[in-house]
Amino acid sequence: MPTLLLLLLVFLPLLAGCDQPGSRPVLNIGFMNCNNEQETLARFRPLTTYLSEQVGVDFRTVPVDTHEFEERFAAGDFALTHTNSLLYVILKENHDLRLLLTESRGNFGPRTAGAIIARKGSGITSLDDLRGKRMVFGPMMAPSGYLAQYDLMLQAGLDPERDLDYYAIPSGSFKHEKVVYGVYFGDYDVAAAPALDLETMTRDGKITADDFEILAQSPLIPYCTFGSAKETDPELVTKVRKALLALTPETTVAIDGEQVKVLKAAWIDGFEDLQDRDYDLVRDMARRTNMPPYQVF
Amino acid sequence: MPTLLLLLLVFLPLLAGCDQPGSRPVLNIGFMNCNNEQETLARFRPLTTYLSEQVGVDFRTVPVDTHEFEERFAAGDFALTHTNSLLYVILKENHDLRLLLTESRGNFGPRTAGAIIARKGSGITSLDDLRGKRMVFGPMMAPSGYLAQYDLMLQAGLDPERDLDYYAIPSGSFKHEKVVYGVYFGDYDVAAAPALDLETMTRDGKITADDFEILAQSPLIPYCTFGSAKETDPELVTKVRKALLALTPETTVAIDGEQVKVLKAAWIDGFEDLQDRDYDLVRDMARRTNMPPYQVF
Amino acid sequence: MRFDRFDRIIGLALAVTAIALTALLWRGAGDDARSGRSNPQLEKRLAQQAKSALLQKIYGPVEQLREKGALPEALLKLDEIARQMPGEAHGVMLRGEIQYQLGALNEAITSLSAGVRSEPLYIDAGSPLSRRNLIEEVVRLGMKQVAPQAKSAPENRRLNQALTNLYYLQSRLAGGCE
Amino acid sequence: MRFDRFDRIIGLALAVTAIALTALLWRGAGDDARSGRSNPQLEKRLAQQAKSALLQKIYGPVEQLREKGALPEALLKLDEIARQMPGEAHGVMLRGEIQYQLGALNEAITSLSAGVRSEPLYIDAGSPLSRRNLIEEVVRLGMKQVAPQAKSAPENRRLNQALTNLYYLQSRLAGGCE
Repeated sequence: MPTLLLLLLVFLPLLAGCDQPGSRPVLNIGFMNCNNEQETLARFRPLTTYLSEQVGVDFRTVPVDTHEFEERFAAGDFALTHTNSLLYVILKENHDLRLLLTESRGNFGPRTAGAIIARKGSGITSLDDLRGKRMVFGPMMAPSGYLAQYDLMLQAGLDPERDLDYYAIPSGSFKHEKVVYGVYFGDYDVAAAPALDLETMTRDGKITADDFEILAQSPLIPYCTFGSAKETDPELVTKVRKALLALTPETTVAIDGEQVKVLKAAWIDGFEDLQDRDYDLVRDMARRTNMPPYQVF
Repeated sequence: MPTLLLLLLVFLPLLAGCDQPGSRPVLNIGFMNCNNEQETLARFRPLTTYLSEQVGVDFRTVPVDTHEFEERFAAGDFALTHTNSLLYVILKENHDLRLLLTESRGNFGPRTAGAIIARKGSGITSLDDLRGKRMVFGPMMAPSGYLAQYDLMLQAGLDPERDLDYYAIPSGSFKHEKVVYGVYFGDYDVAAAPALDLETMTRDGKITADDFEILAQSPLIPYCTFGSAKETDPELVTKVRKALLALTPETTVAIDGEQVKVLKAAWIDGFEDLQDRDYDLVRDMARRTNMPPYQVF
Repeated sequence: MRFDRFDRIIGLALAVTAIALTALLWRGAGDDARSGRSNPQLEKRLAQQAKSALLQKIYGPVEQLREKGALPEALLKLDEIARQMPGEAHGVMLRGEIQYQLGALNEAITSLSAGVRSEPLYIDAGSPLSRRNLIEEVVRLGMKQVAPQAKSAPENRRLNQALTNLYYLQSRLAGGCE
Repeated sequence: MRFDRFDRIIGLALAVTAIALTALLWRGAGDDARSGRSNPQLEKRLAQQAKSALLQKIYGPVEQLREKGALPEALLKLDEIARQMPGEAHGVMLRGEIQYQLGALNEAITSLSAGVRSEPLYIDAGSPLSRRNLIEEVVRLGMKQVAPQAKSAPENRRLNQALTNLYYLQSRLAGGCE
C-alpha cells in the first residue's frame, strides 16, 4: 500500500531522533508517567543513558500511562519497569515482576506517606469532621495520593463512598498539585495529598505549613520502584542494579549537548535495597480498599 | 566585639560557597525574583557564569524582591539589571537606567500580553460581566499579571476598585500560577493571567484551552529586560550586549559539576534589540492606572 | 520515543485511513479493473485528501476559535495540540498566522518559514493547504520592518535569523529551491 | 548569594544581639569596671544565650507542633524554614528527631550526623542544645537494624553511607574526635 507509506513519510520526520539505537541490543524501560510524557522524558533520559553506558545495551526511555502499564508489561514491552509501589505490587502479583531497587527522595527516603489535609481555619480538624464534606483525591492508582488516604478513612470508620458529600479527582496532569490547590482555593474542603508533594510545594514556597491542617497521615510505604521482568537476563539485571547503586549525586552523563547530573535530573536522592515484604503494607491497604490486584466485585 | 564575631562564625559556614570571586572586578547583576530566590539562582547562575567568562569580570547573581529593587538600585548595588518592563520603565525614569536587551520567550517573542480569564461555563463571557464578581490579580508590579488587566478594565469603563465584588492578590510565591488555579477551582470568578503563564501551563498539561474563557487580552508589551546602570563602564556594557546576542540554544557553560545550556536553564529563547520607545505602551498603561513611576496621590 | 502518544494518534489515523482507502480502492477497482493496476495519481490524491481530513479534524477547534476572533484562545488550543505533536507543520503554519494577526511579526516569520520548510505545499498556490497569500503579506511587511533593523544590527543573531527566514520565504515565493 | 534573605535574617539577628549585648555589657560594666577588661567566659555564655534565643524564636513553631504530636505539620514547618536556611544545624537536628519518630531511621541517621558534624554541641551532654539521649537511642537501633543490612550489601552506597554515619555518631558519643 504505497499510499500508507506516503502518509507515513509525511509524518515520519516527527517521530525520529530521540534514542538512536546502535548495533547493541535494544531494551525498553517502562517509566510510569507522573505528570506528563515530556516531564518523564526530561527526568529519566539521563538515567537511561547512564544505564546504557554502564550496562552496554541500548535502553530506551518509554513513558507509559498508569492505566495501560499492566497491559503493555504483560505484552512483553518492558525489560525493566519504574512504577509506584502499588503498580509494583500488581505487576508482581499478576506477572511475576521482580523487585530491583526502591528510589529514595525527600524526608522519608525510600518511603513516603499520604496525608489528608484541610484548609487552616476551615473548622475541619479531625477525620470525624469529614462527614458531609467535599473531598478531592489524587489519581486512583496513586499509593500516597489515593490508596493510603482511602484506607485511613476506612480504618477510621468512614466510607468515602457514603460519608462524604461527594468526592472528585482532578482532570489533566499535575493531579497531586491540583488537589492541594483545590483545597487551598476552597473548592474542596479536604484533599488526599502525598506527603512528598506537600514537602516540595512548601520548599518551592507555593504553600506554607500554616495553610493547612493535616487531619491524618498514613504509615510510611515504599516510594517509586524499579522492577525487572522475569524474562530479563539475570546477569543484565545485576549489572543494572550495580550501576544504580553506584550513582552518586555527582555522576553526570552527556545528553543533548549538555553534561547533566543523573540523579538531580531524575529528582532522585539515591536507591535503597528494600525487600518485597516491605511492600506488604501496600498489599494490606489494597486488600482493605478493594483495589487491584485484590479487587473483587 | 568578639561576641559578635563568635556569633558570626557560628553561622558563617552557611553563607559561603556560592560565587567565588577571584581577583577580577566583581559586579552585581540584580535579577528580579519571579517565584523565589532558589528558582532565580537556578535559572540565571549559568547565564551569569557565561557572561563572566565572556566579559572577563566576575558577575554575581543577586536575586532581588520586586519591592526592594528600586531602593537597592538607587544605592548603587547593581551594575546590570534584569527586570520586568514596568520596573525597567521606573528605573529608567527615576534613575536613568539604560536599556540593554529584551528577553524573548514563547508565542510573542520579546513581547507578552495580559489576559482576563473566567472558567468556561461560568456564564462570564465578556468584560461587562465582570461587575460584582470576585477577581484575583497577580502581584501589583506585574505588567502582564496586573497592570495590563487593570488598564484593560479601565479602558472598558470598569473600575476594579468599585465595580468588582472584591479583588485579591494571592499570597506566597508562584502568584501567576495561583491566579489561574484560583479561577480553575472556582474560588474566584475571574483572574488576571499573563498570556505566557497560560501558554506554559497549557504546554505542561496543567490546564487545557477549554478550561477558560479569555474575556480580553491586552496589546503586546515588552517582556523581561536587561538594563545597565548609567555608572557602568560603557565598554563593559557593549561586551555584555555582544555576549548576550551571541548566545545560541547550544551554548553551554560549566557550573556545579555540570555542563548546562545557558538559554535553556534561564527559560529564554534569545534576546532582541527593542528600543526604549517600544516601552511607551507600558508607560501609557502606568499613567492610566496611576502606577509608578507616574503615581500621584 | 518523544512522540509516544503521537505514535498512537498516528497509528489510529493510519488504521482509519487504511480502512477508508481500502474501501475507496475497492470501489474504484470496478472502474479500474480492466487496467489491472492501481492508479498512482489517484492514490496520491487520496493520500492528500486523507491527510487533509485528518488535519481538519485535529485543528478544527483552532480554526473555529480563529474564525470567531478568539485569537488568544486559538493560540492556547495550538499549545495544547503541540504537546502531542510538537513541530507538526500545519500547527506551525496556524501559529504563524495567529502570531501575525496578534502583531508578533518576527515570531510569525519564524513559524511560517519553519512550516514551509517541513511542508512546501503551504506555499504552493494550487494546493488546498496553500497559505501563499498570507506568506506574501508577511514577507512584504517583514521586508519593510524587519530587514532594515536586521541590517543595522549585524551582531543580532535572532534578527538576522528572521532576515534569513524572510529571504527563504521570498525565494520560495519566487519559485526557487532551497 | 544563595542565602540572600538569610543574610538579612542574620543581619537583623546580629543587630538585635549587638544591641542586647551592648546593654548587658554596659550594665555589667558597673560590676566589672574595676578589672577594666571584658570577661571572655561571660562573653561566650552571652553569645550562647543569644544564639539559643534566636534558635528558639526561629524553631519555636516547630517545637510547638512536635509537642502536640503534629509531626507531619512540624516537618512541613521545617521544610518552610529550610527554604531560607538550608542545612542550618538546629533545623537538621529537629528534622532527624521527627524522621526518627515517624519511622524513617536511615534518614534520621543522615540528618543527626549532619547536624552533629556542623555543631558538636548537640552531642555534648552539658550543652543546653544537647540531643545526646536521642542520638544514643538512634545509634542503638541503627546498629541493630541498619548495620547488618549494610554489611550484607557492600555495593549499596547509601546503606554504607548510613553505616559510616552511625560509626561517626558512635565515636562522637564515645568522646572521640573526627
